[in-house]
Amino acid sequence: MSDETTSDTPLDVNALLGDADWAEPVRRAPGEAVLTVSVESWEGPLDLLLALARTQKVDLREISILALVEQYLRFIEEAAELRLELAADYLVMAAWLAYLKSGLLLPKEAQPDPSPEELALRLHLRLQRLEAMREAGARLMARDRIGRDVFIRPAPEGLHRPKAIVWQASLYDLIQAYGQIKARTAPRIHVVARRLVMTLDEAIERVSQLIGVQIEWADLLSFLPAHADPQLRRSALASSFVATLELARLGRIEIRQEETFAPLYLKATAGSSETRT
Amino acid sequence: MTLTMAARLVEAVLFAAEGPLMPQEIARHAGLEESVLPHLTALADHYEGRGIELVERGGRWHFQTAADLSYILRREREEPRKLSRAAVETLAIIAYHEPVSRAEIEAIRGVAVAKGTLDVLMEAGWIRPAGRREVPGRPLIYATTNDFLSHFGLSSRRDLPGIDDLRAAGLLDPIDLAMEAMESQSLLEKDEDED
Amino acid sequence: MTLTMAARLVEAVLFAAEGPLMPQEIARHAGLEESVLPHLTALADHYEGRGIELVERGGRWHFQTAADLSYILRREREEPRKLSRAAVETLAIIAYHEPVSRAEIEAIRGVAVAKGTLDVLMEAGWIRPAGRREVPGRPLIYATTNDFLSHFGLSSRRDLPGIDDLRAAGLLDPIDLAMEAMESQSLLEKDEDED
Repeated sequence: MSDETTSDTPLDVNALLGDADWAEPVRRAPGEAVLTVSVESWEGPLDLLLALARTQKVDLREISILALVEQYLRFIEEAAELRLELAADYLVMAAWLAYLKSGLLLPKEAQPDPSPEELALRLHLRLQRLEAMREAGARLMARDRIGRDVFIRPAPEGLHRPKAIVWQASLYDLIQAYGQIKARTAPRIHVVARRLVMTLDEAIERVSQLIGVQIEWADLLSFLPAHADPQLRRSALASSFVATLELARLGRIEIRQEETFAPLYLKATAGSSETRT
Repeated sequence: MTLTMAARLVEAVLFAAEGPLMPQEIARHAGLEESVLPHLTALADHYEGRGIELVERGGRWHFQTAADLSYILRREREEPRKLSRAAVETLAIIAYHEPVSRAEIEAIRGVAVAKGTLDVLMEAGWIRPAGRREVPGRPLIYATTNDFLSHFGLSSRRDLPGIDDLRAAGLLDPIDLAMEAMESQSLLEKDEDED
Repeated sequence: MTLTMAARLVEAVLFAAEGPLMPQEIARHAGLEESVLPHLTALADHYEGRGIELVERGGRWHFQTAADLSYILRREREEPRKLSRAAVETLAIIAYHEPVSRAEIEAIRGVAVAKGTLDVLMEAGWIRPAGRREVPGRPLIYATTNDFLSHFGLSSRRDLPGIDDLRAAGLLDPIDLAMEAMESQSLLEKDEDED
């Protein structure tokens, strides 16, 4: 049975999508038979594999894994041709299946360990389990459900209770509240795009060190890092200016300026380099 | 008694109704063309002397508990009260961190805890004083009770989902930080009022 | 049918209750010393083929409208919560495999459990944390609730559709176990061949 379905069955994408009621609708421009289905229609490669396995139209226990591998690889190829976005896990699965296929085609004695047969069997079992749960879910949802098929009394009188006040809260309320407290009070990690800055502390350190070797008046600009990025240079200028004011307040340097907006000149006050440290 | 399909439908509609229904309404809900009155009187006879009775009041029909058995019912119709947000949060912190003092609860919540909040939880039977912390001031510490476990269907406190589980379940997402901040702000104000 | 006083009380208690009740609770509310189980089964028989039925779900009893009337009654009601495909599958996996960890759910589905999936099921009251698996990392495990049984009309998990067949086919076993079983099976056959 499985032999009939191997290799040469053309991949009928339309049938595939037709079967999958949950798939995104196939959108077609008029007069154009282009498949524009998003891979997001499938919940991961296993889901896609199961959908492909269904197109073999046999009992899942009898599908040919080799045929399935080829169907999957062809689908991925077509998707690539149609330039669909493929998530990484689909490509990882494709690589693994390609490996599996080459293993399955090897003569028995040359097969690596674990044997490709074993890997194929594992894949088979996974598909069967997923399918079983999918069917179970559908059967569960089709049962007579309270509020849809059967009804209970909407406003019963209620029974006598020993306690005067009945406080209500569900486990969900409880753990949701805890989650929100944690979300609210946890130190939030803000990832700020790295900006080149010189902090005030760094600037004070730097100006203090450089001023120690300056005997003459020197332009503030000469204290800035020479080959810095323009952004860092701006930050350094601002910080160094504030650092200068701070050092002047501490009496460690003197500042001189000819007129408004003119260059700022600084030098160490006499003896300040000794008082440092 | 074997009922006809029509009578069964009438019975089901009355049972699932939010309130007393007029015969025309019953017929419409049951999808019946015929008059439902014969079915109603037959059903009323059938329920005679049972735990439930079918009664007609001002042209509307409804099931009720047999009058002579009404002592099993709640006398005063007290509304089950929903625990306040502050109380749920406080309870959650006690459950996750027990035993904890009030100051510790406040530190975790980031908001003051009103005295009334702990009282409510104690009245509900979910928390209990569990001794004192041997630190200056010897503050009272709180823990959860067995009633707490049974009410929330837990076999032990270890059943509570951990932080990783909460994150995976999507419960740690700061859904809307601004909203949250506003909410906790108003909680703070409310708690202060309560004091 | 004429009911005894005890049966009338049981009927009235069930009728007035706000949710499904365990036999002990029914006895307590009805003020009965004796076991109420015989009354419950007698009442359930009595309601057979009526518009209302008395059912047992996970050891708790409640009245509901007869399932075969759903085609009439359902039209007027709005569909209860619509679950995503992921949520339906996750619920099925938890129900058929319980208790089960998130990693085990993911192994079956082949994709990560999206945030909000377990959340939705927990909010519906259908699943609950059920302790932790004693393996490295001590993952939280999930199980279904009594509300789940009531909602889907199941007396117990044994009533889950097809669960016996699935178990017999080994489809509820982890893959490693299935592989081992198959290996020992084939070894056995080989031994027999050699004999």
